[in-house]
Amino acid sequence: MPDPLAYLDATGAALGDLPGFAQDGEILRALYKAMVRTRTFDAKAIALQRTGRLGTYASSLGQEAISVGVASAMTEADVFLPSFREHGGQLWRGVSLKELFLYWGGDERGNDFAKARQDFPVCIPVASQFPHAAGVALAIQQKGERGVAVALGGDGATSKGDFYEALNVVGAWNLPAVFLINNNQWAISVPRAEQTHAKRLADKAIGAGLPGIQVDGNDVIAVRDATERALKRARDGKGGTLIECLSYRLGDHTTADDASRYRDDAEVSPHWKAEPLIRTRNHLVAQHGWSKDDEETLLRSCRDEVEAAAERYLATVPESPRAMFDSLFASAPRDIATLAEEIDDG
Amino acid sequence: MPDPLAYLDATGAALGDLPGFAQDGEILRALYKAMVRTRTFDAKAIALQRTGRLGTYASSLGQEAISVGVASAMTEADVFLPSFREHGGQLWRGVSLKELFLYWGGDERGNDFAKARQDFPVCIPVASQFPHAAGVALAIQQKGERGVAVALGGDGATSKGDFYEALNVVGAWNLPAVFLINNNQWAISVPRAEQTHAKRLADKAIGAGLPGIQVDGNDVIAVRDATERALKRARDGKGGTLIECLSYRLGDHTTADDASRYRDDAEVSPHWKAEPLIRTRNHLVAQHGWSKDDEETLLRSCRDEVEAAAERYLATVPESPRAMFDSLFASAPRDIATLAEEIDDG
Amino acid sequence: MAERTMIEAINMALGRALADDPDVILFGEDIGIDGGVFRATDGLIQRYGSARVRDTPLSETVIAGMAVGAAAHGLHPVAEIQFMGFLYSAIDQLTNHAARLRNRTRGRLTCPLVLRAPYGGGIRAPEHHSESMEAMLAHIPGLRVVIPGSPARAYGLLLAAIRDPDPVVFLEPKRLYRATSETVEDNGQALPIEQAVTLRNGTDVTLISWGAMLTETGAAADQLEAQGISAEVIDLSSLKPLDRAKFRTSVEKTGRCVIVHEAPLTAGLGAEIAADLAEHCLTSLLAPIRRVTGSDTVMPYPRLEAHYMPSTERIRQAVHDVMEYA
Amino acid sequence: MAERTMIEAINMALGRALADDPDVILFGEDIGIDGGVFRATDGLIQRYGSARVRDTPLSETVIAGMAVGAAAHGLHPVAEIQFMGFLYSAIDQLTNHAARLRNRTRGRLTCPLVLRAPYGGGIRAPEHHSESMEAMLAHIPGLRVVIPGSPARAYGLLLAAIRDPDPVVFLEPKRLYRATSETVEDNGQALPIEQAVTLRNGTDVTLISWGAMLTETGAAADQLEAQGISAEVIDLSSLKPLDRAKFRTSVEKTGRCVIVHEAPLTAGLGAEIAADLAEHCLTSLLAPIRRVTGSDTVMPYPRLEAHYMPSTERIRQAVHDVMEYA
Ligand SMILES: Cc1ncc(C[n+]2csc(CCOP(=O)(O)OP(=O)(O)O)c2C)c(N)n1
Ligand SMILES: Cc1ncc(C[n+]2csc(CCOP(=O)(O)OP(=O)(O)O)c2C)c(N)n1
Ligand SMILES: [Mg+2]
Ligand SMILES: [Mg+2]
Repeated sequence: MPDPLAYLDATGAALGDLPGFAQDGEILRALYKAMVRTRTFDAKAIALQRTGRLGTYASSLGQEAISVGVASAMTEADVFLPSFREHGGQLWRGVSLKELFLYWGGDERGNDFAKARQDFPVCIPVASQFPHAAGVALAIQQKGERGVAVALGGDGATSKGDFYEALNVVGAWNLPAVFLINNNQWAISVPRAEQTHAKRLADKAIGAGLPGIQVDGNDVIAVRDATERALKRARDGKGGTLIECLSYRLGDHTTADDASRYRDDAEVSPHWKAEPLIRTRNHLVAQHGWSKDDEETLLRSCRDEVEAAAERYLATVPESPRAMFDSLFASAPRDIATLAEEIDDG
Repeated sequence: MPDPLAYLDATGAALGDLPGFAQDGEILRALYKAMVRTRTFDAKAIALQRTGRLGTYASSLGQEAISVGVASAMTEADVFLPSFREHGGQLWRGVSLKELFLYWGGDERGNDFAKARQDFPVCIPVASQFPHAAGVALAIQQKGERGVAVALGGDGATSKGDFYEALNVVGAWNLPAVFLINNNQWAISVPRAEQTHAKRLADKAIGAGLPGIQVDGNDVIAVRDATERALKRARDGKGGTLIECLSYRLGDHTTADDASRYRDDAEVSPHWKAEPLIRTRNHLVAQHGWSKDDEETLLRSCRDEVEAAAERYLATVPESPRAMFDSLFASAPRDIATLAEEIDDG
Repeated sequence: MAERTMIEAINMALGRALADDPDVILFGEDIGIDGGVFRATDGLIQRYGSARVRDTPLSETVIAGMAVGAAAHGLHPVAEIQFMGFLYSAIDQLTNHAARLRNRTRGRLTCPLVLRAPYGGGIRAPEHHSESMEAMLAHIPGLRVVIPGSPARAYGLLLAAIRDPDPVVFLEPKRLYRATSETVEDNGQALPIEQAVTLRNGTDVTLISWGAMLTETGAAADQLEAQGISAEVIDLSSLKPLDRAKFRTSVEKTGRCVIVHEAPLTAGLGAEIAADLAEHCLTSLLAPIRRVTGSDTVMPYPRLEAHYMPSTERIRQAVHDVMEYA
Repeated sequence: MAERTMIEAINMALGRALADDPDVILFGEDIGIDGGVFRATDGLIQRYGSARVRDTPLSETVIAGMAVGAAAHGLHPVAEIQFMGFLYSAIDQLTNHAARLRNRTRGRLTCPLVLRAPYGGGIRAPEHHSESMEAMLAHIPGLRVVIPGSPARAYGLLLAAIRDPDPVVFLEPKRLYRATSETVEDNGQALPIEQAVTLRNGTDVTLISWGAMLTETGAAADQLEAQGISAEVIDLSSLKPLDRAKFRTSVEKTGRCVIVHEAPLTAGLGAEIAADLAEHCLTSLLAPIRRVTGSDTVMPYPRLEAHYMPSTERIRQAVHDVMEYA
């Protein structure tokens, strides 16, 4: 198998035998649809932010294959602990478009998922989700559940103590956890090469005694395949895995960022040829009769669905101020209660 | 060269050609004396603690070769950042026996070294000295000095985020720093195997893109040789190194610990055969005519020196209570000053 | 019924929690075969196994962060930080996650964890082993901070903390671990977690303290009584949330208040109590509110430690000052 | 002379420090070519090079710890934490090392570092980007904590912080970064680091605040003046150590005090000020000391953020309460 693990080249041509699931047109179409749906959401979110109707937003443009590939390999028993850039995975897991809009629109109700109730919300403090994943894995191990804790962070996250400490305890306690890195080559303005002198981010696993695997993060088949293997390994009691997914951040860091300050378009443009949607579409066209119609229908349905969700988001009435106290504790301490009343009185 | 790097076996027989310095009887005698001096201090410190005249103390019994080997490879331009178990290195660097007694006796003046004024005091919060070493190395690099920052911590320290973050920035910024691990196989009651699933602690360097070397930490020649190479590498602008020194904690964790609660004598006793002094002495006897007389003279002079230092320590009058404010800031803020007076008034 | 020291009471409560609730799990450094450096977990790994009583790697950040994840996924982790001086690396996980997981998910995910740590000085420990930074934690919205003042309260409050559906930092005054013992029944009964406790009733002055300083505070109250001054002594017990009603009522009665804590004065928790009284009980105040606290400096090494700590004498003097105030 | 916003003034002070002192070095996340996410370091890497203006890996613990080591070995590091919500991982290095290195070595090694961080809410930022936990830091013995209230004070106080021989945490009220501008001369003059500043003189009530809340506090003072109430407004500026003399004198004059801060009420720094006044100025108090603060809850996401923040209206109301008190 090629290293980094890859099944499709940038044009969508197979580099060799595909894993079983990838020979199934249904599954491939589902993966492609999920990535298109993610990108449609992404574009709408940016549009809403630009017009002052959404908060600061982190685009996943060009990295859709990672979290879609990861989530598509997971089962209901597993728990997803994403960073702030993995909308595709959240959507696949059942988080609704409206919930995502609410979260990025600055409404805590966006984290009260109707589905995927065990999944963690977006994690803003970089790398702090990895210790949580170790804890979830500990609970799973302790309760004898079938699940695996799956945490996803960025290349910058691999510099943070939280990441190493969590990886180390996953190894030391043989916990059912899979850590994945979305290596999009940038941590805001800091390029991968300046983040660490490690040859591969996957090598950070060695210090924890865990396998570290590198995959082409723009190849949704490779990401899903690697994740499936790692999940099986964890379920079989063989412990954790670190998977580095190589991709590229095509957009700004967030809507508050201006990447032109620190990188040239010249660096960016070639990566447009390697982004994950093209190769998947080409492969569907070549191998599974994906037609112009199919494509247009898909785009239209994603657009309609996203527009409708955005409308519902924009129509939601903000919570009452009291809400900022209601969920602070299971039952409000006297102390808090009185303060809450003071707020009410203006 | 053998891996882990070693020059003498447990009996003191050479495993092959010795490095240049180790063929010089003067140098070997100096290293041996430093280890004996350290062990003599160690015994006295424990005796003082047992009789209530010293605070909690961390013995370096059996690990003298590590910090003596490391310090003996260092120059004045280098900076030593030890944990709490590296008395031998501090003594070699010029910290006085009385200063060490004062520190462990609970008197801050023990950190106001008359010599080695750039060296850091003992670091109690595990692994927190590694970021300091990165900072010292940064200052050295920035000022174009010749020195290297040399930090020494335990096997347990390799589980702490501070260690990884510091190692990573040393790699990323190509800083002149050498990190060493005294792997004495125990972190209080936690054995090395439970601390991490990593094959070798030295492998933790890979995730930072640095060389990681394993040496026999009971072989003072090997420790010094490996440190010299790493220091040269750093001075030549080639960056940092991680060195894992394999040894064994023959004593309790500290005088507050009772190791019999968590490990059997059966495990400990074989390690007495491998401890560093025997092999060095044997080698001196065999190769450099070290006599019974030499040995007795050495023991006596160490004992006398340590006893005299202990007397001077016991004779020191504690500082005035005001001292707890005098060095808090360069110049006491009004706020503190008033509070200090209140203290005086009782 | 046997007399128990505080450390024995804590050990008993931990054992009881493990016995009662299969979801309770203990982890921390050296809490297993070693039984904890203060023996809080002595014998528990033998009784409940190494799956439920676990030695962690030396990683305070992951101890706290793992507790968050485990709590959110259905366990009731009781994690130990070996000394408060090493708890700082856990503050990020406590503040950014433990304290707000319920709130930010609007109740979907919760965080029923307990983080135990011995705190405070007075045992001639090495540097970094004598911290009392409880005020930093008491400022964090969404946390509970509890400090027991006696073996019996340690038993009941620790059980309450473990059963509480939200994160609790349980700080143990290590100077009291073996200082005294009292009858503690292993009856599985938790104490109310939000209540301050009136240790003795008085009419002239209210003394408010917590943890190990209750010793000097109580001693001062004894001496004052002998001198005809009747001091009411309150053990704050819950540092967050505060039982404001309890100490307001007391000061409204006595008109005088002296607050005693080991932590440094500036921005210590005594300030919150004094500020609360200055706002809500001003008219009842017959004298300025005095704070007798640790000095505004780094806890000194053992040789000077005693001069840092508030003494019975300083407490008594402060009471005399407020009594003589006019 | 050009008008400068606070962020421009900070940028100017950093440039000046780099120009004046070869030992000054800047590091942090995205402070180089990006110029910092708020542009505090805009243009500095171009002027002073990538050796003195460095992007760090994403490691707050090492940012703080490296600053300690560099400071001890002769540099004057000015490190940036990108947002206060990510400063918690630096607290261990700040408390256990930066704040005590001089003290524990009896002056042999010192720690002249500055840790800069934007803090506070009101800019509709994502969660964890709007913290005001200054009280946690103000409780740490051995630290200085400074918060500038205007562009000119930002310039002068930042220079003072950088030249100070001890560690200073310099918290920047990000809501003020571009809110106003004033004439700031790049004259290299530092301002006294331990002094509170009286922004306006008044006779009826003392309003004490700092950072961004000075905006609402000042607005309230204007409205009150129109209503015939004369408010003295003090910008605390130095949160540790405190300029106690300044606010005691003021309250002795006015007899009334309202403290305003964005941080949660409980154990906020307002408590220390109120406690100090309750002890030292009790007889001068004509009314209870009121604190108008952020709510004792987690800073809400943007949609509710405005309800968390103290409003001009709440401040004005509090002043009316204390004025009408009898
Ligand atoms: C602990 C912490 N420090 C700083 C930040 C500010 N910040 C947000 S995202 C980011 C860069 C993250 O880079 P990476 O981990 O590669 O993830 P990416 O944004 O590229 O997906 C930074 C510095 C943060 N959120 N958390
Ligand atoms: C951050 C931190 N956590 C916990 C402790 C308490 N403690 C002191 S030494 C020690 C074990 C250290 O083991 P290791 O790093 O192997 O060093 P050794 O004692 O074996 O030399 C622990 C847990 C500490 N000092 N610092
Ligand atoms: Mg990235
Ligand atoms: Mg060890």
